[in-house]
Amino acid sequence: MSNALAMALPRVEDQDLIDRIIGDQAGRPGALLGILEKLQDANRHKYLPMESLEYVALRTGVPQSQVYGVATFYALFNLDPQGTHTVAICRGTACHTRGSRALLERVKLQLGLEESGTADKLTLTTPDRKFTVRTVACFGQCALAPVVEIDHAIRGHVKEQALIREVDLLRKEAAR
Amino acid sequence: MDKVKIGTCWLDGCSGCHMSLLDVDESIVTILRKADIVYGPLVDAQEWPEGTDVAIIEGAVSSQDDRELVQTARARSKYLIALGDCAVTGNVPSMRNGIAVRKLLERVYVEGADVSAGIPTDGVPPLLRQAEPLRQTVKVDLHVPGCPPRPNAILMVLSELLEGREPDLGSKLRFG
Amino acid sequence: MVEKVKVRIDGEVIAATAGQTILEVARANSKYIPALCYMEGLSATGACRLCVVEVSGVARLVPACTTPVAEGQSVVTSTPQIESYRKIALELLFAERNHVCAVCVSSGHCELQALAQEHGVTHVRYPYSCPRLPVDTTHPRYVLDHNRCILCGRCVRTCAEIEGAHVWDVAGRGIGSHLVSELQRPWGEATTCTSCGKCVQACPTGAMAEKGWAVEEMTKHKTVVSRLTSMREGS
Amino acid sequence: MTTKTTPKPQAEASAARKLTIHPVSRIEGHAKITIRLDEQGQVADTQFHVTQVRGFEKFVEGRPYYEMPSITARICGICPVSHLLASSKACDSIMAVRIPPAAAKARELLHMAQFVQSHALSFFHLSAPDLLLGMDYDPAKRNVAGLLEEHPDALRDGIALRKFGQTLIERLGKERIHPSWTVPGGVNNPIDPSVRDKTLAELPSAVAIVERTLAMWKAAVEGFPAEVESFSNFPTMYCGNVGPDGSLRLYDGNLRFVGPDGAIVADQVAATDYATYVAEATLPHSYLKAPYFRPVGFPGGVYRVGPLARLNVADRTGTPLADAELAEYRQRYGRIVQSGFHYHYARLIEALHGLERIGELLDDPEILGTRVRAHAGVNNNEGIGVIEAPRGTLIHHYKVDDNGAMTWANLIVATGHNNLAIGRGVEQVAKRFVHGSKIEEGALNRVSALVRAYDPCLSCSTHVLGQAAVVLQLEGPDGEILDEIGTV
Repeated sequence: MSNALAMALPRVEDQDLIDRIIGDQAGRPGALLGILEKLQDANRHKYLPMESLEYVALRTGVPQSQVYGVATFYALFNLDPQGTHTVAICRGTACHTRGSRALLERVKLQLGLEESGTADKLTLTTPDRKFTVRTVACFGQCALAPVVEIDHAIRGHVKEQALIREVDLLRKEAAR
Repeated sequence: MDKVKIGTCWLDGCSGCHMSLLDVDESIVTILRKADIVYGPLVDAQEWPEGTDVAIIEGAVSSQDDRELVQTARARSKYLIALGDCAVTGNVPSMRNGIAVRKLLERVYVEGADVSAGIPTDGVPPLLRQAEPLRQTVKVDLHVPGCPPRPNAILMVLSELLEGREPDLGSKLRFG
Repeated sequence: MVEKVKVRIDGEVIAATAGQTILEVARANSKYIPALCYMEGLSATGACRLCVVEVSGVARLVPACTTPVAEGQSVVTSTPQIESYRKIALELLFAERNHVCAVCVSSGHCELQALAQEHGVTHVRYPYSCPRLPVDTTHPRYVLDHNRCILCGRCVRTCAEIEGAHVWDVAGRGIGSHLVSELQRPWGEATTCTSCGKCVQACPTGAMAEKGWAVEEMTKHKTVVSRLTSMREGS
Repeated sequence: MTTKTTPKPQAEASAARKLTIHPVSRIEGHAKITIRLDEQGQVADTQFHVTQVRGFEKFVEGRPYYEMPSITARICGICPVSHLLASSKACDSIMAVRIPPAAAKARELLHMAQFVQSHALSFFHLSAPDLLLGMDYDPAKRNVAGLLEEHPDALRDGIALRKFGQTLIERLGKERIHPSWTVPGGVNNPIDPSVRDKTLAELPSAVAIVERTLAMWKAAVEGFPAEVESFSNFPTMYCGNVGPDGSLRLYDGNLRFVGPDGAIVADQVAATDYATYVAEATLPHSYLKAPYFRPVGFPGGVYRVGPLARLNVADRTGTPLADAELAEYRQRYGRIVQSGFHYHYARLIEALHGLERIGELLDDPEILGTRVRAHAGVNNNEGIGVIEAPRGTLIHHYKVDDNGAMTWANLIVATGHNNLAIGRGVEQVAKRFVHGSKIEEGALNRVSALVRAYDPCLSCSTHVLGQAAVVLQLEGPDGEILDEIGTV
């Protein structure tokens, strides 16, 4: 056990961070959610590395499988590094009928993202970690369909050309 | 009284259900006295005849030929039986369903060939994306599960139908 | 202080102890209610919905495994409506994954297969989703075939509550839910697994099996969990 | 619901034509035959299409190897036992075990029961209508129902013989079809003495059926000179398993290849060396691949398997009654029998041999031995199992990872080996019987009967993914379809 643990430990400074976060939350029921949220927030690539999850399990005494279950249940948590910019495309009913699927395909093409997701949640990140494209079940802004969220700002009535321009702009910005 | 007209065929299956039908042994003689087999692997009819009373179909719907044959059988028969797990659930043939047809064919005919590799297309029907139970293509009047259904179950079904009664399978049969 | 209550199950008046569930009382009195996710000796989760029953004064069907008995309660365990719901639940379990009973290690000894037969499920009325799922063969003694998992959680609870290792849990959600060992590690690399095999014995289908047994050969020792629980209570 | 009917364009005066037989009836699976006629109405060329493919080699990847016997049994419901056994042998080799002697005998007993039932099915249920009622008999009655009217005794014999085999399979493995008794490492239960006693009591009447049928066949075959002359009557190589002494071996043994003249080309080829001699080609018109003799190359390396080939390859059968029949057979047709029509005769001799082996195995006290299974994990990452299925040599070849998950599989089935020979045979028989613009039903039936003589198991053949019925299509030189008999 000790051997496997040694291999999987996060870096010392991350351990300190996790210890601090856990300390803050200690004793609260349902503390795990808050711990994971803070941990992801503190991560440069906005995700939960496996080593961190394992360390959280060790420190909190929550079984690893349960930590993993919580981290994968909520769409909020990412298990893979996220891009600098996030494009979230809604695939709720209203957006779907207004062509959100075409928007998704167009952006994937633009960013050279090929694989297609089959599960209910799709998240794709470019190899250079500049962009993450994901789908969202519904933003609750159906009147504005199709809706796309770019870096946490909601855009309504999105047209293909406008979306391409915007992503292009971010790409050039990122390149500088 | 006119003899009951029975047509049988197998689609994507192993013929085991037809063999189980023959496993009624001497009782096949009794069946032959009350029914005419108007289509099937045991007779020479080249076309599924109009006015068939009972169609007994084994196997999943897996190729364009399968689909056309089962549709013809349905259109020309009063009562259609899905015989055995492949026809009822997709069973073993459906184990290919998660795999792209092209990958499957390439594995067999390109990787698996020492000379003249290539996917056959001349005079052979295209494969459907998935091997599916009959009820996803046509209306099925009776499902007889089992791999294969036991001979006495098949005999019971046929005897009831030949007597003009609807067979009641109750809890007699199971998948597998 | 043990409080006694009187309930009526399928017309028969039965004395029970407050806190017992309808399922426990029914089974203790030889009344049959089917169930898949329930297992004697484990906590109840009400996940499979096969044990739904009618309770007087309650408009909807309730799961017998998580509903406590109450004084004056009248329970009906089987009606055409209940049976039709049970059938739907079973069919949906089949439609979700690739059970292929014919070539399953548990065929002939499978609770799902037997319940389907018992309820006259001759076919599934929903399209099969046919997901492509892996088989975890990494453990030296056991195998996990996700194709045959119904997410009943009996392995999860057995491992957590009886063995105390909590190797297993359910990850993801909705149609993407799946059984996971530790942090999605291959079973054979799970450091907390004691290889006790109780999860395998608790599994109602062929999802978990001992390695090396061919098709139809995997029979399970279902009472291992309840025996352990009662022995511990007795000590 | 709409029904698609096959279009039947009318023949124009000049053109040559294509004829399609679809389905090829009374065979175990789905095939289609295309015959192209030239402008004089003579057969220009033919194609034998197997029209289904199922993908076993691909979808078994990732499954634990010990599930393979039962999964591959679902390739074929006529000879599931062949697949169970070839697969079990491949698994034995992955486990690196030598199975207990009682288990080996038990498996062979199961295999012989299958030979008897499968040969009975091929001869009586599928081919006897041609042989007893005649190739030109009313097609509506040229089947088991017609046999019931005209030759009820023969039909009853067929049913009884098949039942004998199926009953023995059921007694041994609990199920007649897809028994799960045979497992990696042996079998999962010893044989109960009552099985032996009941079977031995029934054996003489089964032997009597085959002897009666052989006598009938020897008289009947005289009535088919044109068929004997034209049913794949050409030189090929032959392949089958033989023992160290050159005698017929159906469960074990090593491969022997002989040339058209009977000269041994390769002998005592172990299962592990099959690929030195057997390679596979894809045919653009069929879902069934075409194996060929690798040292000769494609498409020249045509060899045949199955009853006719086995009796050509083996020096003797090794059982007295069958050896006596074999001597007479060779006296009639020579040491190497070439016409595909004689597959029927060879099949009957093998059925007799199978029954004799059942008697021998049941008389062996070891058959009731209770040590019948070896247990082991993965000790080889590769395993090959070879067996003689009723239709010919069957090869299962697996690769697994260290955990026992399948990473690769190749299955070469009996009908595959015969694919090239059937294709050439179709051409020969079509050239002999099909002439002119109008296709006679009897001609069509002879083309189908040639296919039937090989007893092709197209369920097996199409494990890769396909299906065969026979459509006979008459096609002009420019490809238009002039006449078509059969349905899709």
